[in-house]
Amino acid sequence: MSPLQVCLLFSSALFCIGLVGALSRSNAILVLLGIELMLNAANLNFIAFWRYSPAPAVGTGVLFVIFSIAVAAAEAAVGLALVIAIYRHQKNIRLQEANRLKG
Amino acid sequence: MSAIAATEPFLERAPQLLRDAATGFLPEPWRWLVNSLIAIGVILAVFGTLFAFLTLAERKILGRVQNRPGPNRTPLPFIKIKFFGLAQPFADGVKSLTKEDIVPRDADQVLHFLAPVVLLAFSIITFAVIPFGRHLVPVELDAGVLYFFAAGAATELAVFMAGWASHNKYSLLAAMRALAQLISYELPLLLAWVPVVLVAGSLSTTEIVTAQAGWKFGFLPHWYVFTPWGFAGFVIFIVAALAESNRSPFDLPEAESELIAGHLTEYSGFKYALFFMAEYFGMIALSGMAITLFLGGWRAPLPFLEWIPSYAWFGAKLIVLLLGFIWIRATFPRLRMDQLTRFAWKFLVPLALINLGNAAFWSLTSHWTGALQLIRWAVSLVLIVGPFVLMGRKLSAGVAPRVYRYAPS
Amino acid sequence: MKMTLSAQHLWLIPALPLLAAALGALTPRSGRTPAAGAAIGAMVLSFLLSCGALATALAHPAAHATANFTWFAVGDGAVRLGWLLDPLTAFMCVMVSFVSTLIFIFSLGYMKDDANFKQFFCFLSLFAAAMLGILVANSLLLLFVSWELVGLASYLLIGFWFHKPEAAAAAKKAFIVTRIGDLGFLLGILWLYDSTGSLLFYDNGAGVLEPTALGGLAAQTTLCGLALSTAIGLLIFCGAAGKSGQFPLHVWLPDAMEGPTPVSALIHAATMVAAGVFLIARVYPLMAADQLLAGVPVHALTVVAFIGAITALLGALIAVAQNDIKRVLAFSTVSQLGYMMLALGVGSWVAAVFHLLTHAFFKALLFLGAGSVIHAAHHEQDIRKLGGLSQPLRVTFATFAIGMMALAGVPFLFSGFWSKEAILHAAHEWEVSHLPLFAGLAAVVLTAFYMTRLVAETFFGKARSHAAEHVHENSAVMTVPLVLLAVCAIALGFLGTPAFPWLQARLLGETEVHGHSLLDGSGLMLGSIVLVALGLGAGWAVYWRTPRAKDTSPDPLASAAPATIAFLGARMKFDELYAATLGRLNTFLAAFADFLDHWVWGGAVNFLALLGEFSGTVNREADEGGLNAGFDATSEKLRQTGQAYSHAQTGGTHGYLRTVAIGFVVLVLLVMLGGGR
Amino acid sequence: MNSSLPLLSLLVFTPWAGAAVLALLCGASATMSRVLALVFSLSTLALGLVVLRAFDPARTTPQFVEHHDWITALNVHYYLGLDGMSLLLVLLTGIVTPVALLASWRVDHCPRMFGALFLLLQGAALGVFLALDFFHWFLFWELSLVPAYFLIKLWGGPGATRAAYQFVVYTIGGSAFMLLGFAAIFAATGTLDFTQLAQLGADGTLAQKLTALGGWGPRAIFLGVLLGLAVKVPLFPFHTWLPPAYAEAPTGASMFLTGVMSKMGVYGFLRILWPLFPAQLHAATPCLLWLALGGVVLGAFAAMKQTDLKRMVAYSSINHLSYCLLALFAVSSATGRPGLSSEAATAALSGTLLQMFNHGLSAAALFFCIGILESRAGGRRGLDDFGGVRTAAPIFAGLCGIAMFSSLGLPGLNGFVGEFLIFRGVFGLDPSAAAVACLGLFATAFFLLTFWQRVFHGPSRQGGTTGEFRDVSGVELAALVPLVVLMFVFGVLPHLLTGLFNPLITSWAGHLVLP
Amino acid sequence: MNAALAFIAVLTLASAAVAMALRNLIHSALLLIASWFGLAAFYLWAGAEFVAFAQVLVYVGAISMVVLFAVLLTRRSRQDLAVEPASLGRALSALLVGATVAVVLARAIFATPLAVAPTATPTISVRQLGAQLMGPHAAALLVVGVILTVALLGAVVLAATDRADSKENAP
Repeated sequence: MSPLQVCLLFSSALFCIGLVGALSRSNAILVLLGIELMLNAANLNFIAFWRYSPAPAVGTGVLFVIFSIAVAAAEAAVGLALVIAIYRHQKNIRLQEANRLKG
Repeated sequence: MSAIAATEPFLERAPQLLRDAATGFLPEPWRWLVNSLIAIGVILAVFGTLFAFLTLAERKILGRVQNRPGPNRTPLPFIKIKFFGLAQPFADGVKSLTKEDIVPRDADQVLHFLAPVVLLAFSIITFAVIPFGRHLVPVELDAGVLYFFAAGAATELAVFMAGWASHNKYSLLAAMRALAQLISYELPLLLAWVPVVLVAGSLSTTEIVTAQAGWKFGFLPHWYVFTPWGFAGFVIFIVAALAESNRSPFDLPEAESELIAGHLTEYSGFKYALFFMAEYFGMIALSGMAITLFLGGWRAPLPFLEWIPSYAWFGAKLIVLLLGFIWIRATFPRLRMDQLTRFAWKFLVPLALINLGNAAFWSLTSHWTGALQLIRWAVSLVLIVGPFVLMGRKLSAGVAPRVYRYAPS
Repeated sequence: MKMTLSAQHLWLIPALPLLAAALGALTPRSGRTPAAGAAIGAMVLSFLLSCGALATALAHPAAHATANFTWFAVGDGAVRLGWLLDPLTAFMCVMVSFVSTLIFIFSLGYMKDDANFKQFFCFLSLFAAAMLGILVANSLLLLFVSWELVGLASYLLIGFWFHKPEAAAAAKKAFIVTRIGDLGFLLGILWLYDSTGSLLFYDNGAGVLEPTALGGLAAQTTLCGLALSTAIGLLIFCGAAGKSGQFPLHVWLPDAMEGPTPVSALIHAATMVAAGVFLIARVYPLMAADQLLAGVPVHALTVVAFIGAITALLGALIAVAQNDIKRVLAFSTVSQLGYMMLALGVGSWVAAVFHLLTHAFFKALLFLGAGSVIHAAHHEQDIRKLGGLSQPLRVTFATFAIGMMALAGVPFLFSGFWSKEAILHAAHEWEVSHLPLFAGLAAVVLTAFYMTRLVAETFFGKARSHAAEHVHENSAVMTVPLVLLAVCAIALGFLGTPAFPWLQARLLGETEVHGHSLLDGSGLMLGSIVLVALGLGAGWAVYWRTPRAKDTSPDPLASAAPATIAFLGARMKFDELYAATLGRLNTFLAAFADFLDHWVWGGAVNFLALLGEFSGTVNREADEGGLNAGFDATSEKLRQTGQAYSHAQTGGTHGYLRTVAIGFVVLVLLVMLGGGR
Repeated sequence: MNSSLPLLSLLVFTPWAGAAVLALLCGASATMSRVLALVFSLSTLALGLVVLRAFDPARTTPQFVEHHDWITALNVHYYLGLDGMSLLLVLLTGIVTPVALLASWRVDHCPRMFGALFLLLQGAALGVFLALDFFHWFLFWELSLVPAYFLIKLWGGPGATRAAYQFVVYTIGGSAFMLLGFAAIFAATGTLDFTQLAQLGADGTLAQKLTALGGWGPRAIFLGVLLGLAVKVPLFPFHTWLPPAYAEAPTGASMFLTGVMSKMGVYGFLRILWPLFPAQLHAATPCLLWLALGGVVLGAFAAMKQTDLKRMVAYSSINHLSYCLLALFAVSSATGRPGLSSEAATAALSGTLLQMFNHGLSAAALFFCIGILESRAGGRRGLDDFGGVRTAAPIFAGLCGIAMFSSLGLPGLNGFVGEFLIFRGVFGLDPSAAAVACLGLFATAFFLLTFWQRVFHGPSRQGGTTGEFRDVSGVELAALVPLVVLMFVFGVLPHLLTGLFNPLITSWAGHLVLP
Repeated sequence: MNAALAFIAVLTLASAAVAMALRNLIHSALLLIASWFGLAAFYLWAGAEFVAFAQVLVYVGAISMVVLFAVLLTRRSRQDLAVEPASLGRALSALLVGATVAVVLARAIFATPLAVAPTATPTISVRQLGAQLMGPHAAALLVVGVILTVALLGAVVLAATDRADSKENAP
């Protein structure tokens, strides 16, 4: 098992934890956090591949993660604002109750 | 740490010489470890002492400003001589160590314990990248400035933990306020130093200090504070730093008259002392960063004063800044919550952004000489003074100068 | 110090007053002194420069010194302008600038109470500058430009008291009537330009007044068998007739009296009306180019001569029946201008210019004198209400009398006599017809008669109104120019007596003066002296001997022949005639154009619009009733299907997330099992 | 080009960017939106001057060319270019638009949208002047109608709705025929590129190819394009939309309509109709010449009859623009005539271009003056509503007088040079037409002086207005003074303008032979 | 070295897993922060110094604050924070899905021949990064800037109260 595979396993474990959290919890914030975790797992993959890439000086993986972090920040801000908006509407943030958009 | 040329004055080399004398005999990996430990130890010792006397200085100065003597009765141990209350810090320390540690029953025990520890830990690790002297940088990081502020960002967490864990509405309110304030002022704080990085072309603290070497006309040092954008950045930085370290006039989270003692309400004894210490450490670290970024770091202000060792200059500047902090605390009244956030979002952030553009202009025009140099200064000044005046007018619109009915004007 | 001015620097002469005008326009209303000072100073400088130009011109009287330059390029060609210096230009410049200077100074006193004092001087400067521009131009185009500016300035000045509706109307009338002449002028310019390719008068052999071009113009025949040069000359004469108030277009001149008196003086003496005569004198070679042709219907100059003769007689006749002091003078100007045109027409342009110069001085003198009277008599202009002014207004009276005698042609001492004699002499020698001569002689009698009437009614007898009783002599600012002009009105005549025709010789480009005895042609001279005496005597008999008693008492002539005098007093009803014909035509055309727009074209458009609207209505009915039904059914089906599918949308986030995860798994499995690489 | 910046695209799209900014700035204060609109409209002048500096008048081909493939399937290119004529009109737009915006400073009803629409209009006009491919030329051409429509309808006077409808429907109706014509041209030639088409038109191949569509092909297509352009100019008798539209539009829009938009039509004549259909135009000129004369003479006489000042100036616009067409038709009618005076042709064409520019300045100024009168008199603008204004407002009277005399063609002001050149050229090509057109000159003088006399002279006619009549304010001065100064400048130094297009005119005149 | 990696991984995964399982929201959030620290540590381990600091700055400094704020703003009482346990069915299905994904991923990782020789920790200086960012990736940088701005505005608009009469400057 090469170190890269260790890293990848680490990342997929993190991803799955995030996924399970997002799927099982009903609290919107926790769901969001689960998604953040999944995103982090992806970042982790980038860094791992960069770490073992033949030409790390180019730094593509690192750059990707930087952008990804920026986007994650945006996502978190908007997501939590949405949560607050939902809370204002239905006085709780249980996601299974926020289904008014259904067809 | 780089090799040190033997040509430098002895005083400049003294710390390294001392350390090498002590650890020179150790084999390589051990030597590194021991050296690091020594550095940590020295930093803790020096700044711990500084903290102690800073509390005293603050109390004395506040006292004098408020026309009362301040602490003056604590005798030195064993010899019983009262020397300006110089022993007060030690007395305080002994008291806080021996006091009973009270944890509320409903409190979140773990967090209640963790909060001061986390706070202190993060306050202390920020010291790692500050260049205290020409060769005195604990860790030379490529992204030193970033590290500093990343570590500093974590302190907010501790405040929240404290407020939350106490299970007390005042504490929680304080924590919320602290969070709002810290988030608000994090932005101008960061934006204030970005121009420096832009102009210096580096995130490394040592390189930033290096970039400020030299003198114009033989006496005006090339510190960034002596440029229009640098001055503006410095002022914004200091204001934001005041807010970040919860100091007056931004001390809303621990506003006694409103929130008892804010997130510290349920803390006593040693944990309280840790909080106290962490706050002062934070203040010292931010001042040190301000010095590094804007005030030329450890550099001497005048060419003929260069013989004084660099760490002494750093120390001098640090003390001046800290005394300034105390002075501000003694002078300004506390802001209201809405004023606080409005000031940050509607004034400091735009100003800092404009200042960033200003710095970009500055670095784009670095080749201008002669009369163009004057134009460059003028444009840069206008770029920052204009928005300052305009936004300031907007900010203070509708707020007339206060008239005191019974006071002679 | 020898003062000279070469053609290159000739532009300074009009430029200085123009600058003064610009300054005047830009100073605030309160800047009376600077504006007036600038205007007068510029005029004095212009006068000095003109004297320098005269010195240069007299040194080489035969030369046409030019300075030509390109104004702007058009395509690969260019529009060229230039300055011209010859004795004609130089004499005219001296005259215009001198008279203008005096009139400006007079205005200081006359206009001192006016609120728009500053503006007045600004306009005056513009007026003088434009006139000087006409004089120094070596290009018909430049001349035309200045010509139009003269028109503008006269418009502004005649309408200077614009709050009076009469003044505003008079200004407009002056502009429009001269504009009619100018259109002919413009066509003449265009024609000339098109046929010669140049508008420069003298251009080293390529100018339009030089033999090459003239020969070509005279050789071509155009409309109605006219020579090309005749046609162009007549068109140009249209412009001259408009500006100089010649017969059909003279109607604006008397109305121009609505302006302040200095303006009248300027228009009638130095600037505006002189421009027409000057123009014909300037393009005289062109006008005369057809003289040698036989078999053409008419020569250009013949037309000029007859028009001039008609105008001379007409003006004199009408002047007899006018009661406004300024109107009398105005019609006398019309008459005198007729003389000048007559002179031009009969071939003696030199005599015309001589009369133009002398007339300028004594007419300026008369107008300023009239102005002095009016100013003293509190703006009373009706001679029936004046009277008895010779005592209180001694200086004015004396100078006015000199002017009157010069105009009437009192022999030997006065300049008017000599110049008029020269004209009559030339008319006598004209071979085509003697009718102009007789018209001129008749006008001589009439002139002497109405001028005597004017002086007698104004200055003698009793004061016949309250305004005329309390008069005081005006200040030196107004009297000194009068005295200076009076001196000139006498002295100038001696430059051109038949015995010593210095002026004529210089104008013709000769350096030697060939005088001949006064006795040559003395018969004619004697005859005209007798005629003058007759006129004076008649005037004395009718108006002087028995002065008018009251302002309402009837005019002796009017009681003798009421219908005639009334007809003359109404200016022979020219205004009414024009209003009934041209004015009505104009109104009709306007109404016609409006009608076309409103009903014919507009109606057509509206009809089309109605048509469109109707077809739209039809279309809509067809659509809604027929075509839409099928579409509606289809859409309903589509909507139902969509509704059915929309139930897959649960709205629960978890469900979506789960679907995504399962989809992901399926995808990965597909890739792996399908051996995706 | 020495500059790699797409200057022409910037010219066209900066006003549109400004319009977008204004449209998006919902909360902008009135003053701010006015200032913003002004600043963006000034961009044209600034960029125009930049272009002017780099412009090489000696070259007759388009300069600063931007040529990119756009819709390859249709052989449509994004093709911008600028020659002397376009530059002249760009500068005119750059001058008139800011002035018109300044003149609209007092527009209180939603100044933000007003500014945005105005900038939209400006960009479209610039696009028309710079586009060299029919495809987007036509887009700009039609796009200019939309903002103009709204400007007239929303900010106009009481009859604005009807006037705006008439304006748009009439113009679009004309354009539809033009579009059909170009569709046929495209079908025949496969290109919409003006320069290529002009090439084809010059050597006669265009006419040949169009004949393939049927014997009536070239003539019908020519008539279609002619109709589209004639409505826009407008050519007599397609002008009936113009007086109500100009009269009902808000002052600033009137200024732009007459100052810039009417030039679009003349520009179209010169850029499209004449180069593409030299033979057809030549054949049609006997008739067209009379129509242009009708515009000159009847336009002026109709103006005499108007009592609404704005309608009066609108008719004078018809008169002035008909001079341009008169010159063009005279040149076209003389094409191929033996012994043709090329000097006369160049003079006529130069006069046309100068007249376009000068009329833009003076008509805009006159409309503005009438706008001022209207605003002072509370919306009244009848000939009899005023009197003695000069007493109360001497500065205004002076500036308005200069504008009026410029419009009347007084030498020393800008109007004269163009008219003189036109008359000089037309006389050389067709003397009788010039003689008849002189009537127009006379009538123009007559009605303008009547206007001046009734409004500015005499005693105060309108009870009390004169006493309160304010002289020009600072903003109004800022709008009027540049125009007036330019009138003097271009009246005395016309070579500043002619220098830009002389070689171009020479090359046009060099092609005056029929294929 | 691998020991360090293992340590970091275990710490990160453990805190993440516990965070996802805990009932107390605040504890969950704080534990997640711990796991973010773990990730930063991993980045440091991998040599991506800048990313590590950025991770701390953004996640710990900003996102965590926002999360905590959101938590505090969306509760009505302290008891609210103890969210009810996930319903058994959903928890089971979540675990099932998660496990499937994990298996598939692990399968994919092991199936892929990733023969990478262990190399020394690479370094990349901030200057190099900056050159890359402002050079080839400048467009992306601009886009990210726009995204952040829009997100900021969007968040403000979403979270702002509709109350119009909120007086800022009460006397």
